[in-house]
Amino acid sequence: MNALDLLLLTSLGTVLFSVVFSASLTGRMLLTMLYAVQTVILFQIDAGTEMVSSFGFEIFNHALGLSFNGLSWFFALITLGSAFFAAWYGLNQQQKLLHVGLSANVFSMLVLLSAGDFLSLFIAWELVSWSGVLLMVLGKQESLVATLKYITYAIAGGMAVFAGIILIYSWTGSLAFNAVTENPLSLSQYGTLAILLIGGFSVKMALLPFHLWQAEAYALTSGPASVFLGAISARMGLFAIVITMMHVVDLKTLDSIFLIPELFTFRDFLIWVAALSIILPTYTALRQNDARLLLAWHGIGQGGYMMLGLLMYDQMGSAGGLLHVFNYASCQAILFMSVFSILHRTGTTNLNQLGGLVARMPLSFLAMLVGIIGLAGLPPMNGFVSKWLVYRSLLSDGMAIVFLASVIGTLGTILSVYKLMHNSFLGQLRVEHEHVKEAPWSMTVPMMLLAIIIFITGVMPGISLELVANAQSAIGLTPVDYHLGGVVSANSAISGDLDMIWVVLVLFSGFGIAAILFLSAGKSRRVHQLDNYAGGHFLNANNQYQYSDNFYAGLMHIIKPWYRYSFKWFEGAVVSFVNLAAVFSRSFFNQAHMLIWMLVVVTTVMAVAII
Amino acid sequence: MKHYIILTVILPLLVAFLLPTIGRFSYFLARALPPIILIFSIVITACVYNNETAPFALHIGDFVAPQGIVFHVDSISLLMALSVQVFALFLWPRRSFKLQSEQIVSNKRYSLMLLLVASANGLAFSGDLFNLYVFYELLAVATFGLISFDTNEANQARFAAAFRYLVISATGSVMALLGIALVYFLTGTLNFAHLATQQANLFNPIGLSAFALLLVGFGVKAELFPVNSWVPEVYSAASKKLSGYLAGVISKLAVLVIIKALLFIFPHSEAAYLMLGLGLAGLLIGELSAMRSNDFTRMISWSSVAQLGLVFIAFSIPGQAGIIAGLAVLFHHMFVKTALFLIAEKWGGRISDLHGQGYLNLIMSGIFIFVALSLIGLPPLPGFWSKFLLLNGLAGQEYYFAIAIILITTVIEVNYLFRVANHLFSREDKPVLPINNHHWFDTLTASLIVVALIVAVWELPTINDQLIIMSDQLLDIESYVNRVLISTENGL
Amino acid sequence: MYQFASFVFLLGFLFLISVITGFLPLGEPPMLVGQVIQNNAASETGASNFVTSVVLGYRGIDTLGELSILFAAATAGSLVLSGLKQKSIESGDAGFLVKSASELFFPLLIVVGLYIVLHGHLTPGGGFQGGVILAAAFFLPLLAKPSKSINSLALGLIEGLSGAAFIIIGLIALFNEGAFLKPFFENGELGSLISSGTLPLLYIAVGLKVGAELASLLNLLNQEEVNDS
Amino acid sequence: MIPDISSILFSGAIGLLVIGVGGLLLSNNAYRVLLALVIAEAGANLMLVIAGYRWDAIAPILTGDFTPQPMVDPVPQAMVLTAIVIGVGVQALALTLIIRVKKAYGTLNMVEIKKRMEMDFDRLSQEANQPGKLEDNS
Repeated sequence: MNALDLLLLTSLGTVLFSVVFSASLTGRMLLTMLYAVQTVILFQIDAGTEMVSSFGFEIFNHALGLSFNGLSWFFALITLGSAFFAAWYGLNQQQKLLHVGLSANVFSMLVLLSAGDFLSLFIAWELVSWSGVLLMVLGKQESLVATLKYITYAIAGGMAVFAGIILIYSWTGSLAFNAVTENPLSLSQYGTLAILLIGGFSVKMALLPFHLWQAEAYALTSGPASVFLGAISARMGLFAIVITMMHVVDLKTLDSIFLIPELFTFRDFLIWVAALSIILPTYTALRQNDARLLLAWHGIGQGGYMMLGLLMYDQMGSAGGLLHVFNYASCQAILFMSVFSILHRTGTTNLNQLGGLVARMPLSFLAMLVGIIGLAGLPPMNGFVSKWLVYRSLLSDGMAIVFLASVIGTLGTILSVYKLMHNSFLGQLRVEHEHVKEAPWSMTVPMMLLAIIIFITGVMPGISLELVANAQSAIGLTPVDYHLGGVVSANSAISGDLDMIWVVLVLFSGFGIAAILFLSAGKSRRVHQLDNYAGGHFLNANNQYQYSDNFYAGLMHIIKPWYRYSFKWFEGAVVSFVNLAAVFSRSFFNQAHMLIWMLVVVTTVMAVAII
Repeated sequence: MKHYIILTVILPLLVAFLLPTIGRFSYFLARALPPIILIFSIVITACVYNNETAPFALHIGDFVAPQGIVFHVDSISLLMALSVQVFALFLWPRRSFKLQSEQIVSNKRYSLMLLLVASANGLAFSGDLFNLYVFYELLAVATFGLISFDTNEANQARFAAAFRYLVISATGSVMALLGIALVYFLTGTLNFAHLATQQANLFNPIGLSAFALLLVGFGVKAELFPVNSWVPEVYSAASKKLSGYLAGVISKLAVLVIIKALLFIFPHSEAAYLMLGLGLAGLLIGELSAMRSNDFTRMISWSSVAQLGLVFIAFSIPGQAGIIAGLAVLFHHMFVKTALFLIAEKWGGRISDLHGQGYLNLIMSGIFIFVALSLIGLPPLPGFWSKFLLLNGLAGQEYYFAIAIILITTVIEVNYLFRVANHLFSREDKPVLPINNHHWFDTLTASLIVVALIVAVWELPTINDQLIIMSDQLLDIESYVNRVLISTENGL
Repeated sequence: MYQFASFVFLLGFLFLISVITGFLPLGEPPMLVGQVIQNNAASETGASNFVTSVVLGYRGIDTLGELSILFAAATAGSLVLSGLKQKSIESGDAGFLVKSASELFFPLLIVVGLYIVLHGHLTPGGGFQGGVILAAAFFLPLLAKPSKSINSLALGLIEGLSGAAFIIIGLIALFNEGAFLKPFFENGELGSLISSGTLPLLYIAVGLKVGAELASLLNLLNQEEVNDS
Repeated sequence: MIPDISSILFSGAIGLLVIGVGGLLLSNNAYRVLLALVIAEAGANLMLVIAGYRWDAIAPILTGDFTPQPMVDPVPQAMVLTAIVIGVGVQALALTLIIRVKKAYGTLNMVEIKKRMEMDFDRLSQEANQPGKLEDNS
């Protein structure tokens, strides 16, 4: 019975506990504490070494085992942290399924993270996919529709993974993680496995052709569920891709599989997929008018950065990619919390029907401010560090075009989070929201805690970089050279050290000067929020001067020709094709005479036999 | 003890013959007798199963093997017979009638059910091609009669469905008879063990043609691809429990007949390819049709077509891997499909009518979701392991095309099964239809199936061992031949 | 299109099955089982008609299955037709010729039928053939007088009891001799009426069963025909 | 040219079979379908019985002084006996079903029957879950 066993058992116990006790407030409080307890147990596991669980069973001559290393540890910490904050945030939620689903998700994710061979990886993968359903169905009818779409996509991905694992087994005769490394395969076999496994896992990650399901599925459900799903759920795909790259096809192999001879390798393809996954969903997010959907579309775009960083597979890039998982999870969680506290108080997240809530919900505003700075990747929040690492790696690898693409993506992020901020908290307050109160403590306290975490890990990224370095060494990379304030570039040819403490000091001295200037001018006067005038006219509260409909009209006009719903079209084409095939197969059962087919089979077999 | 296994075939026949007469004197006795007989047969089968004497050959009338008819009793046939009887007991028609004319009719139904059970047992045990044909026809005739029973006079479709089924089935029988004639032409025998010794005579175009004829002939009940167009009609028209019994259990016995034909008459790759192709076609056509279905019963009927396609694909894999995978898929489907049809007992109509039912009837919708998950193959439920064995076997033969089709159709399956779940837990603001709850016994049966599936997860190693034993027995043709042909000459 | 395809496949079927039959060894069957039966049947079953020894001895369980099929068909048929309302009968009797012929032939058919049943183990014929003739004997009066109908209760009784008799003879063999349907009693002298053990008894059961089943099937259809008019 | 016995026997069997199957495929009337089935079954039975045919052999019945002579194979004859009776049972049942179908739909046209049956299924499917449904028949 080591710490890993204890962790898994506690997690399973949490599931049982949630099934029985989540109806009462005390039960939900204890449940939140249980996630904290799991986190404490997690810290008993040494992230630097591999820990093998004593659980394991044998089935059809395959020994299934569970083990934990630095990478699992890193992801497990984010999972448990997200679950802790989500559960706290959801203390007032009566829906039992939410709490059961949350604990079931955590448990299945922990099993996935500790998978010790391909079969247990797949089993846990499917469990994660299906337990995700529990969290997605908590909204209105639309969430059910989104979930059906999700599960179709997820199972399609899962089946691709299944095929890949079956192929590994039939080619190598083993399901252990070292099966492929010990029995090298041919290049075409590597290519097949790469398509099946990376393709299958990237469905969860919502990389480009498979991204259409994610926004609705994550956003339209209940708040705490969205927080958890948005923060970590999709990243399980990233974890599995890392496992694939570690045990099946490493980047060197991917780089030797040419899709266009001598020009374009599989790795280039994946890099471009990641780059496009940054741009397209981000600009789709820009078009959303529902705050929840806007955030969820961002989640897809941010996944591109992580993928991009990992595909660099160097010290800095992979550190950036992994660190972004952590940073993004915290930012997305706080943003969803803020948006759902607006929903909790006003009953809507439609950006066209909000505005001016800053004075009514200042803590939520603060949380969102911290979140969007982090999400946009600006100092002093933690998002900056990871994006900086990814950029740094792209530049030092000489990938200028991809770098440009990711900068365009960041630009889109800044624009859209500004839209989010402006249309919800800034601008004119609507009359119906005049008496809105701040969200309850159970919601604001976790938001504030997360804001502190985002700021601290932004100023002192060394804290999170330590975890990243452990993860890196677990997957066989040289760990990033870090210190409390940032990183030291290993490659001294390009100077590129980062010390966030200095950056923040410079930044805050700038803020300080600005504040001095502002206060010394002393001309501000406090007025009531509904006391507005524009263009010399007094406005009463029923006149809207704030434009939030058709935000960024000019920009939209420019990018519209580039965005022709081509993926939606593709999805529709696949569905139509399947429907057409279904109509054909139905026509077989609609025949008045059915016997000819019997004769066809018999005759054909006889003919073949005689020939 | 050995010889008493034949009572599982004979006693239901005896009671079936006498039941209409008994029923005229005592309706109570007519209702009570069949379950008693079933329990008695279950006890006999279980005793033989436990006695470790299996496998053995039972020479009926003590006539020496190739001349007389042989019942070959091994683990697989005992298990099949056991499931036939147990499922019959649980799915037994239980409605009692007040009017005497209705009672007479319902007695006839009990009698037909007993004939169905007896013929299914015969199919499980018999080791003679023509004897199988006879039992198969008995099964068919009993089925036609059972389909035509319905107290709901509005359901006129049942006669048309039964007639169309009869035409397909009888044509199939003609084909099977032709196949038997060809086999007899070539070998002069119909005993499987004897045929196995004559395989050199059968390995030619005529042998393959005979196999194809037998395949389409016996494939009708096994829902094989080109002869399965009766499936949605009959299952929609018949009572849902009967449909569950036909789809879940009876179809498996026809599969067993085909497997015997494959192993003893034409164990060559051509036959396996034929089964693979037809199985794939059935899988595709079933899943695709189910996807567009608006009716719950029809949806699960098409899903059963697809699952039987999967069974054929599995058995087409040569060697032990194929037999193990096939048996796993077969037994899994037996449980799952029966549970689904039990659910359809009350929810058999339009799927859109089910909206919101899940909140009213949490147990049944929970059972539905669990069973659907197992059917799809969510690990670690048994459905996953059966699929795992199947895909492993296919990968071993490099049938990558088949793997791709199986996985793609799984996605379709998820889509339509969870469309139902979405309707069950729909949050639309429509009034929920006041559908009656399922009868407590149906709920109990479905719950028992769920329990059995869960226990199967714990007992996977045991099941795996049993599957290996069964496949060993099935594949060990040499000792089969010895048991059937030689042992009696020495022993008696 | 459909008809064209049907023709093409029919022609193909015709051609291919002709080719296949061309390979078949007609007239020289392998006689693996048949020869053994010819050598042993007389001593093992005591019947001089080998077809009978196969039908009731070697393949007795086939015959039981077949009886069950007839029973099932009759039962299923009555189930199918059970929902129909019984109308009053309007059609009149048949003409003079049919009526008097039926009266004339009824005893003759009974005698012939019984003879064929009883001599099943010695001559061509047996329970099936005799049973059909018996059924025809009972059906003739129906042809003559469609308004009449056979007593279905008695038919059901004969159906049930004769089928049960077959099984019970088999069961007695199971409990006494250790194998179901194993012939017991002495084989007797080959070729005499009282010989070949239980086979004649079985054949009587089969004859009654077949006769009763066919009669009840015809009865069923007859009632229907009357109702239909 | 006088055709030999084998081609006569075979063409009889094959002819019946093909005529029967052709009727099954092409006739649109339920009763004719049944008749075609009878014909096809006769063809298959004939095929089975000539599987035991033997040149210059007698029927498998010991007569006279019971001296062994070449006899035809008795097994196919016994099987055909069984198969014929089975066929009779199935055909009788089919007739009763045809009567009921005719009563229900007023037609014996296979296409029409299929169409009416599908309409019935749609109706049943709609009624199945509606309130006031008849008691189930299980």
